[in-house]
Amino acid sequence: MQIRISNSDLDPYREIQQYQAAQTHLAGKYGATTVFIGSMREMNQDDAVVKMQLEHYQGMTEQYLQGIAQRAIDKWGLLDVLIVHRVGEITPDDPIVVVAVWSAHRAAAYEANRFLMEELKSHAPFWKKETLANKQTRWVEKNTPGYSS
Amino acid sequence: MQIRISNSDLDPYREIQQYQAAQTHLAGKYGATTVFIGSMREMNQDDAVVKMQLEHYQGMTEQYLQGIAQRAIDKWGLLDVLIVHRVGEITPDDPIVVVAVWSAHRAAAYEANRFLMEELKSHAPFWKKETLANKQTRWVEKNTPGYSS
Amino acid sequence: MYAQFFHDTIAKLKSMSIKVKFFARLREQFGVSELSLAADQTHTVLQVWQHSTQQPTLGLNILTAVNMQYVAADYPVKDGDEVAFFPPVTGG
Amino acid sequence: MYAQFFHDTIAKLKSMSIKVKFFARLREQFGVSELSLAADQTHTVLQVWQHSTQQPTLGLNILTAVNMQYVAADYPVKDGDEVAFFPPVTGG
Repeated sequence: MQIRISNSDLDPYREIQQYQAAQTHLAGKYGATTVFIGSMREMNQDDAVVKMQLEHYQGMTEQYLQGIAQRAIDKWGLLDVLIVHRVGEITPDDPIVVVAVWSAHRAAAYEANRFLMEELKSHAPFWKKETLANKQTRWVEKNTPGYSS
Repeated sequence: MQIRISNSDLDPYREIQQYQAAQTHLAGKYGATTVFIGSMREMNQDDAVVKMQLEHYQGMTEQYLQGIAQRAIDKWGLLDVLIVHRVGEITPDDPIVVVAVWSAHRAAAYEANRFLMEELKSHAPFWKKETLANKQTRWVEKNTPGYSS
Repeated sequence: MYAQFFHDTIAKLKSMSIKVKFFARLREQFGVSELSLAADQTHTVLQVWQHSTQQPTLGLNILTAVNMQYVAADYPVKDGDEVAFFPPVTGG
Repeated sequence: MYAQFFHDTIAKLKSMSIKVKFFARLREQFGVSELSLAADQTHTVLQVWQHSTQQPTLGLNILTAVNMQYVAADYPVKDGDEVAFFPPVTGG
């Protein structure tokens, strides 16, 4: 398991490849890998957003993410979990978060990945401050729903 | 949308990166990317498997996958879908399938990805023939369940 | 007139048979991946199966497609169609 | 005996205060990201909030943590604890 907070540009696919290559225990064991990548959109709530500042509570964030990763591993018998989250200043199209799950079978990989993202979005102490095209700044204080009705 | 059947080694993360980089319409529009990668395991039904032959019904496979990709795009308003499936001879740890979905929000990306994999597994005309460690060969004729109970 | 006659004849020749395909275990079992049947012998997918395999019944787990679309065993087959038989699929 | 005395004294000095943290909008609103409170003034998270912000009530959407674990406003705070206040989280 790896939890990482990155203050610089993320290359999500390379993160996963490099992590996986180093986990020799995985070879031949995993039948399913699920990945979620969250990226910055150029529009939010109908406004053009030019940049975003991502803040986090250092220490609590890592501890929280480790806790949910361990819960997911235990609950679904996962083989491995990688979570990388960006902080600092980003611009549209930049990746914000990567969650990757390795499992023997796909049901666990799908369910665990979604669980991790919902927990992360609901409880991990990160905050986003947007700068709009008109130079105004605002704190984002709600997320889009994780489950469609 | 791209549907591709590959007769040679797959590098799933590079497939996604290259495809995404070429889709300029995506930039700044997608908030969520979900990826499923199916890989060959070294064990199946308690037997050690040394290699596997993947066969498909050329033409029908592509047509079927295009159909489900279009259904998913329409149903969830997806921005893009990539499906790459391996055929030919593979060995444990080799990737078999990559499904990537780009969407504005995560609920659609998760649900559509899982829908695509369940449809692919249930109906896309691919077949697997395993060669066991003891040299015996056998056709795989059932899949593991896609939804855990 | 003459051109029309040739056009019709070629179209007829091209479509005077049904292409039958077997995949995976069935291909191995029957020792053939593809064969042609005269179109006049067959009216449904089941009949294509019977004529091409000499087996009276179609196993319940055998899947059937006409022109690359899944169909049921009583689906009507016409000149030029491609009919495929295969075991449960196991991709992904 | 002497060593024990020093040990206790150092432990006491190290933990004679409560560390209070504010994040995001709250950090901007109060103009401070971190401050220390004397431990004897405070018994619950709500009291830490009252003493450090001079506001009587804690907004319903404000989240509270002690030692990096989410807790409720009536959670007891002790010497050396780190208490954090922050708005709804929006990661991912």
